[in-house]
Amino acid sequence: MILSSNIEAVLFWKGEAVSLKDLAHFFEIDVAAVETALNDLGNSLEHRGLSLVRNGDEVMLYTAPEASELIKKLTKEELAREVSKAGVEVLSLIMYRGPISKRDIDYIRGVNSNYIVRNLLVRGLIERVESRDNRSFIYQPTFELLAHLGISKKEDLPEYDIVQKDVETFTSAQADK
Amino acid sequence: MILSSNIEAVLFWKGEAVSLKDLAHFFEIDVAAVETALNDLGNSLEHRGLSLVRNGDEVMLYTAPEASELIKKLTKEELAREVSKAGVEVLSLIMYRGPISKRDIDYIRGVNSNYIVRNLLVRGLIERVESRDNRSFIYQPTFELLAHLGISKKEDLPEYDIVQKDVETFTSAQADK
Amino acid sequence: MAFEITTEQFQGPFDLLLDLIEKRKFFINEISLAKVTDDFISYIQTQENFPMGESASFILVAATLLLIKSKSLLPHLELTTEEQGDMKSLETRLAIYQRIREAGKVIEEKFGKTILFAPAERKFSETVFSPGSITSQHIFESVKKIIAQIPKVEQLPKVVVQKVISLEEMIERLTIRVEKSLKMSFRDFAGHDKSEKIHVIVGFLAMLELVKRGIIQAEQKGSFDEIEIESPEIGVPRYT
Repeated sequence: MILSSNIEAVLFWKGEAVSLKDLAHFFEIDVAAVETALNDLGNSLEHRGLSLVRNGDEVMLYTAPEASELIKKLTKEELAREVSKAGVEVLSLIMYRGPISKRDIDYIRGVNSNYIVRNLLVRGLIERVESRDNRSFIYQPTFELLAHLGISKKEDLPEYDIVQKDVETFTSAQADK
Repeated sequence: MILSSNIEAVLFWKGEAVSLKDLAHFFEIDVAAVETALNDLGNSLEHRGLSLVRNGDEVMLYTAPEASELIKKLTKEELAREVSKAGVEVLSLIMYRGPISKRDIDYIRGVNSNYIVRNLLVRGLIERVESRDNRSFIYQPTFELLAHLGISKKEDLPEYDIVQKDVETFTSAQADK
Repeated sequence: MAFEITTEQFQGPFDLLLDLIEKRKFFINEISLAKVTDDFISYIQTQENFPMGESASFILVAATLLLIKSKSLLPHLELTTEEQGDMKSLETRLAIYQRIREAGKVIEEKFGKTILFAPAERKFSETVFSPGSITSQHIFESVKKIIAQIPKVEQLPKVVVQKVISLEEMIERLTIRVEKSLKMSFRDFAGHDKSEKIHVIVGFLAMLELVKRGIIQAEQKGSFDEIEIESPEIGVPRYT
């Protein structure tokens, strides 16, 4: 069986997010080879009932967006359909600027975001991880958030690159002054 | 999306055997049409990491037979792994506060615990029971876990009463707000 | 379990400020910020029941807006490096905020419409009891840690409190500086059509005073110096 199918089996069995590093380790190959195989898998899932969602360095299998309405009808669980206006602001910041510290979230919003951040954490829409220097926490989108937006990676948001670039421009313009 | 893909999504999402009759009912078609779609699905899964397992009048999605060695290895690695820090956290809440709902676990931890709870279930450390009102699931430690820890009931845990009081103080303080 | 605090319909000072700017179809720059300063402050004054944390952030922004407005009326007004930094960064933050808020519309629109579903709890995986090396002690230490991390009833961050307190001083200092600058300006404007400009400045000082009173009434209730400036003949903004 080819690598992409083997990876599919592993992801299916795990039923949760798996890091590319762990996949590379498990199959005793390098991360670049995993990337290629994941690309193949993504392609082979087109028009199928499943989709491959990528969040940072992790991947996970989900149902395809086309099956959304169907499963919404079947599920008995209460689905989270709405986020408050402030929640949307914080989600948007984390999607486009994440990973981002709470300090920076507050700075851009001009107001303390403790309650909202905690609420989004509890709902599983964002997660807190240690920053690379291990000295502070940063926030990033979760698989759950991507899944609720029906996208398989954050770059699938409309105008993702443009928004990124715009914000960069503002930030560097400030630094120049 | 074509019927076979929709069925794939439903089977993936359910993660258990589903009867052809139920599928026919979901999709509002007759069983013969389900049979045809399942045939299509079986064909499209060839060379992929998943396969359709048929047992009498039920079908389920499972890893492909070719991946069985792989899955054995994966299972072994998984079980040999230590419970993660987050896993111990959730476990400790379930031990001291169980039976407890996932919602309450998330709320006290300030973070979503979906995948951790699932992992603890797979490892047989906790079990899921229906809450009294039958409307949600609650979690409690398994007998095996208590035996492993050398205690006969959860009240034997260190400082059981004090911890109860501490958590309750928090919960009521939050409720006051 | 409700965590959201809302201040009328505004999610924070930038949300309000941006609405004021966009309503007038302005771009974000010092000129437009100076123009919406009065509206911004009068909004704060109509809000009586601000939660403490929220009002602090609104007042902080008001302080920077006042600096921007002072500077636009009195180019001679000397500003510290920090103040200049605050003024510049307000523009930048607002620009980023505007873009992010705009981008958020897509998120709001998409959220919950099309949902990708994760697999339900697997019933096919056989449970094999595998506790690793967990002991009661681990469990106990872990639960203690959780209890220690439970957020206590939210306290207003100390930094913000300090800044709010210094806002009162800030307005006093600003008033003194404006007066000083005004004396200088008398010389500068000699021979020019000074009456008009002076009226603007006097009006502005009166506005500062009103602002100060308003903020103190709303938040501080402390003592404040009386600076009696009256300028009935020009359009002093009224906040009461």
